[in-house]
Amino acid sequence: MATLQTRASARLMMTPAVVLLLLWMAVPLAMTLYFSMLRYNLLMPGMEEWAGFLNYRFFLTDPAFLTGLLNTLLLVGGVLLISVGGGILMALLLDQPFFGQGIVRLMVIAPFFVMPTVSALVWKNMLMHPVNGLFAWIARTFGLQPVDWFGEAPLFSIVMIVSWQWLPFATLILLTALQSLDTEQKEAAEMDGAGALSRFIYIVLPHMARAITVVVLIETIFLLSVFAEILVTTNGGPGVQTTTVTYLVYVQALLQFDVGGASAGGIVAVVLANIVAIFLVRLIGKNLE
Amino acid sequence: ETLTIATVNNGDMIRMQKLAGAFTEKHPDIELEWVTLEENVLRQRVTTDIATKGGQYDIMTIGTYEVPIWAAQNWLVPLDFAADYDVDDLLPAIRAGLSMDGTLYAAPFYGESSFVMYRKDLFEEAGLEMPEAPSWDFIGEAARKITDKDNEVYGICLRGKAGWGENMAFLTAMANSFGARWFDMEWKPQFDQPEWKEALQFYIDLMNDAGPPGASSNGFNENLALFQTGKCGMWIDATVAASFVSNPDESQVADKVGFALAPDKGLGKRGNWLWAWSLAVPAGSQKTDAAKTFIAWATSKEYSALVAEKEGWANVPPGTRTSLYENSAYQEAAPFADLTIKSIQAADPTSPTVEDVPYVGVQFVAIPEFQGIGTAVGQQFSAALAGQSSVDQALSNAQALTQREMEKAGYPK
Amino acid sequence: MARGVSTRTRITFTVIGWLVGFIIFFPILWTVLTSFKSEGAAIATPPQFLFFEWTAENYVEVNSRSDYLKHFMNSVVISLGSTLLGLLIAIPAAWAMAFAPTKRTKDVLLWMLSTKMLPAVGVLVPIYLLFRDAGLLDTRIGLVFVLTMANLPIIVWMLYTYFREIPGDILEAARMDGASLAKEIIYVLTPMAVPGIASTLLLNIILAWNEAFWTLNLTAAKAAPLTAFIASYSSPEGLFWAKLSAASTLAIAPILIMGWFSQRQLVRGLTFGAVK
Amino acid sequence: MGEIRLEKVHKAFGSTVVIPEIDLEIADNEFVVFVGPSGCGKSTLLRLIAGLEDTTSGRILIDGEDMTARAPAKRGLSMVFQSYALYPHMSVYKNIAFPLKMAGADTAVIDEKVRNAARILNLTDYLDRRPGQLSGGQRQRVAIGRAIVREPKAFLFDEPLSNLDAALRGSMRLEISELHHQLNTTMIYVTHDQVEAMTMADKIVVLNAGRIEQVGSPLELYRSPRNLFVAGFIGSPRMNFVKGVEAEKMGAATIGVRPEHLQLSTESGHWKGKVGVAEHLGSDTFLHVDIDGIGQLTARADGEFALRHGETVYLTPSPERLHRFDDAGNALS
Amino acid sequence: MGEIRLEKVHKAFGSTVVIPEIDLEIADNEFVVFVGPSGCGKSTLLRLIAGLEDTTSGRILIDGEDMTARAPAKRGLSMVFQSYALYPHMSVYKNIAFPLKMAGADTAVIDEKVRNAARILNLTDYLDRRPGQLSGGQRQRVAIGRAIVREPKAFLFDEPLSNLDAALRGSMRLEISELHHQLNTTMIYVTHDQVEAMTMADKIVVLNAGRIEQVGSPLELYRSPRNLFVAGFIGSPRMNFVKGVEAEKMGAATIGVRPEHLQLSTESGHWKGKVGVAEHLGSDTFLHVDIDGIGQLTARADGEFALRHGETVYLTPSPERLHRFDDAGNALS
Ligand SMILES: Nc1ncnc2c1ncn2[C@@H]1O[C@H](COP(=O)(O)OP(=O)(O)OP(=O)(O)O)[C@@H](O)[C@H]1O
Ligand SMILES: Nc1ncnc2c1ncn2[C@@H]1O[C@H](COP(=O)(O)OP(=O)(O)OP(=O)(O)O)[C@@H](O)[C@H]1O
Ligand SMILES: [Mg+2]
Ligand SMILES: [Mg+2]
Repeated sequence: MATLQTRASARLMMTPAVVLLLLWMAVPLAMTLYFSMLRYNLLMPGMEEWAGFLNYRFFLTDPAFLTGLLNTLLLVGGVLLISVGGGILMALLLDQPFFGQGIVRLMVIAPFFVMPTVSALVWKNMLMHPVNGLFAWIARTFGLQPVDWFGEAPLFSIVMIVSWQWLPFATLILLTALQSLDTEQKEAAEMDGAGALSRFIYIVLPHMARAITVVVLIETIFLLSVFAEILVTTNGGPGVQTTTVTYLVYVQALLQFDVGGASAGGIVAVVLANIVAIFLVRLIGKNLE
Repeated sequence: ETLTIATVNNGDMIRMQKLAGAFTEKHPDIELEWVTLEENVLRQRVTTDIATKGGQYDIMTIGTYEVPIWAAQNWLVPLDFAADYDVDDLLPAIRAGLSMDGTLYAAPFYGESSFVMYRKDLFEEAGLEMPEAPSWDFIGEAARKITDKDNEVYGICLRGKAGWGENMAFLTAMANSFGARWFDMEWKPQFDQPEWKEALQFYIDLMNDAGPPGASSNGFNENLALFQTGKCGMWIDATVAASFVSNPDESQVADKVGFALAPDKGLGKRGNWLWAWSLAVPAGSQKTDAAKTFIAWATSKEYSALVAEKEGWANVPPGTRTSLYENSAYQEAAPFADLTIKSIQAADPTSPTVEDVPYVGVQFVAIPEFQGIGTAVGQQFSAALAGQSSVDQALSNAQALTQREMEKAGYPK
Repeated sequence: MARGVSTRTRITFTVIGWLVGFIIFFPILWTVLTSFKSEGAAIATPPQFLFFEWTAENYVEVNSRSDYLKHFMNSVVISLGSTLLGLLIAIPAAWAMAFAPTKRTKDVLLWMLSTKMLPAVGVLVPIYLLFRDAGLLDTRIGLVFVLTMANLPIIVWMLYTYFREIPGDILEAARMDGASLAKEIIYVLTPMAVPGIASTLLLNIILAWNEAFWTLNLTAAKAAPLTAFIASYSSPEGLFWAKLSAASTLAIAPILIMGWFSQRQLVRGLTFGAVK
Repeated sequence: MGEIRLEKVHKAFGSTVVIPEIDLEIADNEFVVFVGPSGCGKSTLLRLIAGLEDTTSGRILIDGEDMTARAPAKRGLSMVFQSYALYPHMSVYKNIAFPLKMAGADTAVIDEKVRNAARILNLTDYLDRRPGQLSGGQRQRVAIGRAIVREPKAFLFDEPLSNLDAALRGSMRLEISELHHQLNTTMIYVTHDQVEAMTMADKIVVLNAGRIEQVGSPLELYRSPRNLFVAGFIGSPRMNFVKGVEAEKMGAATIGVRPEHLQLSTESGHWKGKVGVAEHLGSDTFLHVDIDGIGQLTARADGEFALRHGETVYLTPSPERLHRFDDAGNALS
Repeated sequence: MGEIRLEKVHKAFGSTVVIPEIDLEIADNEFVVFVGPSGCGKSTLLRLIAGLEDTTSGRILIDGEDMTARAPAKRGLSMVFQSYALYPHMSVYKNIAFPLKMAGADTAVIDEKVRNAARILNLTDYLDRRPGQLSGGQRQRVAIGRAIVREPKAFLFDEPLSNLDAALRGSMRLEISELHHQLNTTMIYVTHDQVEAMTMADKIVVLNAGRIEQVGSPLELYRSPRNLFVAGFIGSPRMNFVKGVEAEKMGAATIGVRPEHLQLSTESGHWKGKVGVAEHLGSDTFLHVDIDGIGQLTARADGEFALRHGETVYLTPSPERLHRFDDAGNALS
């Protein structure tokens, strides 16, 4: 379609969004780049001096950095695994006819509307606490030793909480995808002798590939910046077991008030995020077309 | 004029917010807007704001950690009060922590130290008697004796959640009594010294033997809940907790709580800290006078009397004024008053340790880098508590990372 | 498929479905229940499920302590404002991408998404300084702007995927019928895309409502939304679970109810064109 | 092998009865076409045979065996859907191989059969493509390929050509007929296309509202429709129906005459009328003629027939080609 | 008013040339049909005229005025899209009124014109409905209504009936022809349907790969196709082509004869062959006859012609109906 005229107007119409986002990205990014080269601590004004790559050196050689990187990947990967895997199961379940389906659906999507801080607080204090928590009570009721979630499996605990928040999102998208599967295709597979499991593996799952891609992409973007949940529950500990790259940046920025360090960390995080993004796009990009 | 006041969401502050009507009545030209935030968020907010001269707040609630650092940067307006404020009535230890070169930069709203809270009934059952000034050895022994894990009674609850204001507040204060210190006079970290090892080993063994499960993520609040529900035999923590644990509305063990000074190791220092939430005026504020007026009101004897009248003596903000502790009505309402004041007096921020140190602060080191370092070290120690690493490893990691951060920050200066 | 589902299967799925739904919903339910308990009952072991003394004291307390309505209004203004502004900017952009695509359209889209990968903590100080200089700290306008920027990529992407499903020849028909570009967008595209726009609107209101970094760090008293309201209830000294639950319930209830009522709409837009 | 018998088959969705009761026999190797207006139950009937729907009552026998309660896959039938229902994420090869893979055949066997089917259907060059990269006709062939490899007792086709354009439809029609000769397997074919029904069927089943109106060979239906419905349904352009006096003259309530059985003359004839629209197709001309007292009749003339709008024309029905119907619409012999 | 002239119009998308160079004149009030195989550029040509695409070079004149760079809305043309392109959120009334509203006409005028259009198109009862509540044919009429009200210089139709079923297509065909007589406006009509092209057009333009193969009236094209392409494209079933010795005998590289112009006999004739598939339509029978040395020819017989697979048949082309083509495929006179 598109004549020269429409193409010209198209360019015009894109301009506000592109320019604003460019500004929103470029200005802080430029400032961040600049700051990252400074020895600049908010608490010591007037002492700013050029530091070259010092901040980068310290950020990258931080013993917590590699663990942080790994934890970030584990967190993102874990949540993706649980929310996508769980989302598929939930979608399959919600696709079955049963009584009160609508209400169950409402219950399942509810966590998506809860603020991250609230959900972290609720999970930590009211559910997972090894003494006063509900899980501990359940364990004890069954004569089991309550699990000290944040002591024994801290990262997993956080993955659980975050997964709980993102499961509805995955469920919703996957359910819609599932319901868009052509019935004739399912019937054809049935005629072809495929059992329920085969139909799922060969027909349903490939059909949902694109939806899964979208879930993975969107969730990754949001998960890379998760830190409120960590802050509220474990403060990155015990040790550095729940320290992620974002959390490290947070430490630089809002505990140390080391703007230089935080900026360097931010830049590193951006680079890493983009590597992940490129990797993702490579891996699954063609599903997006 | 509208004053924007940033406060922490602790009980005493919230009470002040409720009672502020009395102030605005007297000063109809001043309106108050409150920003009540959780401690960590509050600290982030006010620090960012003051450091960038954002000017969003006229009064900030800050702790003894911030005051010396900020005062040194000329970020705070010096406070001078009229005579009827009676500056000299402020507890000297607290006042010293909030002053620089003799000038007061923040007015204490309430102060606290730490001490031992224990269950008299459990001690009695075990045939133990708590001395007023126990030693660590006694505490260790008693804790193990009381522990009855099957009935969910744990001998001792201590902070384990990583954070400079969480486990490190306790551990630093405790380490002080073991003769340890953060830095020597050359700003060299001291985690490789035997005192730290002894202190940490003691803490971890004790918690493993007599602590509750999940201790590595317990902070003040978690422990409070545990103690109030009768799960702890002892709890060493802030003196303000005394009023919560002995409040029958909240606590299931209100009538069974006893108090004692923080333990020592016989080296002349007790393991208690000193903290005061204080009100200060940022230098960027346009409304300095009104702000000072408010602060004078909020930290005055008059305010104490107001609280006493409205909410009872037990709820008066503790730990700031000598006169309060000489008040018999208060002493009666608050059985822990005596030990509180003794604890506060026993702490000395300017000389916190057995050996000399170049820094100020009992349970913290008043340098800007401390929040980050303290939290990082806290993570190491909580890992050791969770059994994820050994004591030695935790200490050597702590040593290395502290060294690193200090080097990055350019110490010694 | 029309072959009958036996009643037994249906009942089995009913049981499983409700069980799973209940488990997932439980934390929220528990929060709501707790908000009606006294502080003591809130931490009691064994936990008290329904048979406790119901009390509204926590709500009274929360309301006497902080002005819920003010925070609520701020949340509404900020989330609605940023979403509407976002739509205003995004609709033309999405139109251009969907109906006059070039080779670079996909790259532009991915680039837009990548702006969301900049960790907010890392750029807090630059933004704070810029806001201070522009006098935007603690203003609703400032937050509206920030959240618009933060969510714009998502809005553009959603609208783009939605617009792509609209047959281009309807727009061409409008062009033949003499509509100018503006009229084409106002009279034809927008009304046709109403379901998509509505779901975009909903999702972004939710995202903006729950955004807890910028809203917390760029506000003080005047523009603080519900995220800041919550921050005054998490972990103070003393028992706080019931009060926290009450505050949490108040903070999530509006968005939860809105989400529930509009879930069908929401689902349609959420798919980001993932469902063909 | 592939004899199918329906005995008193009845189907209702909830309270709507779609098929009141049907008895039908389909012999082995027969090519049976179901026709009928939209919504008359053609697809439903096919799906009942396939096992994709349960019968409400009645029995379905395949080769004498009662299959009523058997799962679709176990009935030994293959189905080709209107939408083709290809698996979009699999290559042509995998699509065709799918039923074999499900049956657990081993790779060598699969490969042989797939290649054989591809050869028959001229798909060998496209085996690596995805369905999305194929044209409509090719997709159709893949769907058939998938049906062939199972060597079913019978094929079921549900309007398989309706998504194709006219030209392609023509050639696919021939291909399927060809295939029927080659494979010698029972085929049941649903369509609403006249030409398909007439040219492909051994036997046509005309359905109306779930009821069988008539069963017979195409020419049987064309020549001796049992009632008005069948008469109007079979043949294109439609049979002309005349009621009233003219019909009564011939002792019928309605008489019917097909356009191709009206003789045209400019001079004399049975009915006199005026030419309305004349559609010139080159090969034929269709004249819509208005006749006083009767209405509009359509007549077929050859391509060179040169009459223009408004001119007078005489029409004469061939008497032996006239169809007479009684009040109830049934044919009078 | 409504004379359209294309002068050396050339269109390329990037490097793919879709229309090499076209000159075409369309007279006022003419009904012109574009036909051609899929992808030959019919739609593109129409869109160029409409202004929905830019020409790469060349000029488009409407009533003598150069409109090449004019915006679509300013050309005074109306277009009816294959998908109808109705505004789904507007009622029928508003859909039809939309162009007038865009032109800023006042309400009374709009109302009158809309009601008038609705009357002409039998839509009066549906004015309050949304397009989604209409049948295919009604939607089609709304699309035409929207085109009418602007009183354009010419109508452009892009396969407007291809989404309708056969029966409806037949009646809409008549309606559009009717409309043309009523409005007396130039119409350009794209289709790939033989019957539509033959019955509706004043003039057919046969396109092939963006080039005009022949322009002429339907019967002209049927009778004297200029080349092989046109000969094969116009007429259904397709013209039979014979090459080789038989053609050379008649002094041509290829000869063509239409199925309806082959005389059949069981006794004697020009070519002797064996009946392959016989398609019985009732009214006609199409015989596919295999002839040694020539290949398969299709012949049309009447419905009663009773020959079966494998029987011998003789075919004789009518000499005056024979088409002869040279090596390049052009017709020899
Ligand atoms: N699952 C169902 N539930 C209720 N009614 C149904 C269902 N499936 C089909 N029907 C109804 O049964 C009748 C027959 O439908 P069917 O699909 O068999 O018709 P058809 O002859 O195939 O029509 P078409 O030519 O349009 O495909 C229709 O009236 C339809 O509405
Ligand atoms: N925007 C475009 N970019 C590139 N090529 C295009 C574009 N639009 C059309 N084409 C190409 O131009 C050629 C002619 O397309 P057009 O749509 O005009 O064909 P058509 O004759 O209308 O075919 P059909 O009968 O299938 O509608 C096709 O080969 C098509 O692939
Ligand atoms: Mg059907
Ligand atoms: Mg086209």
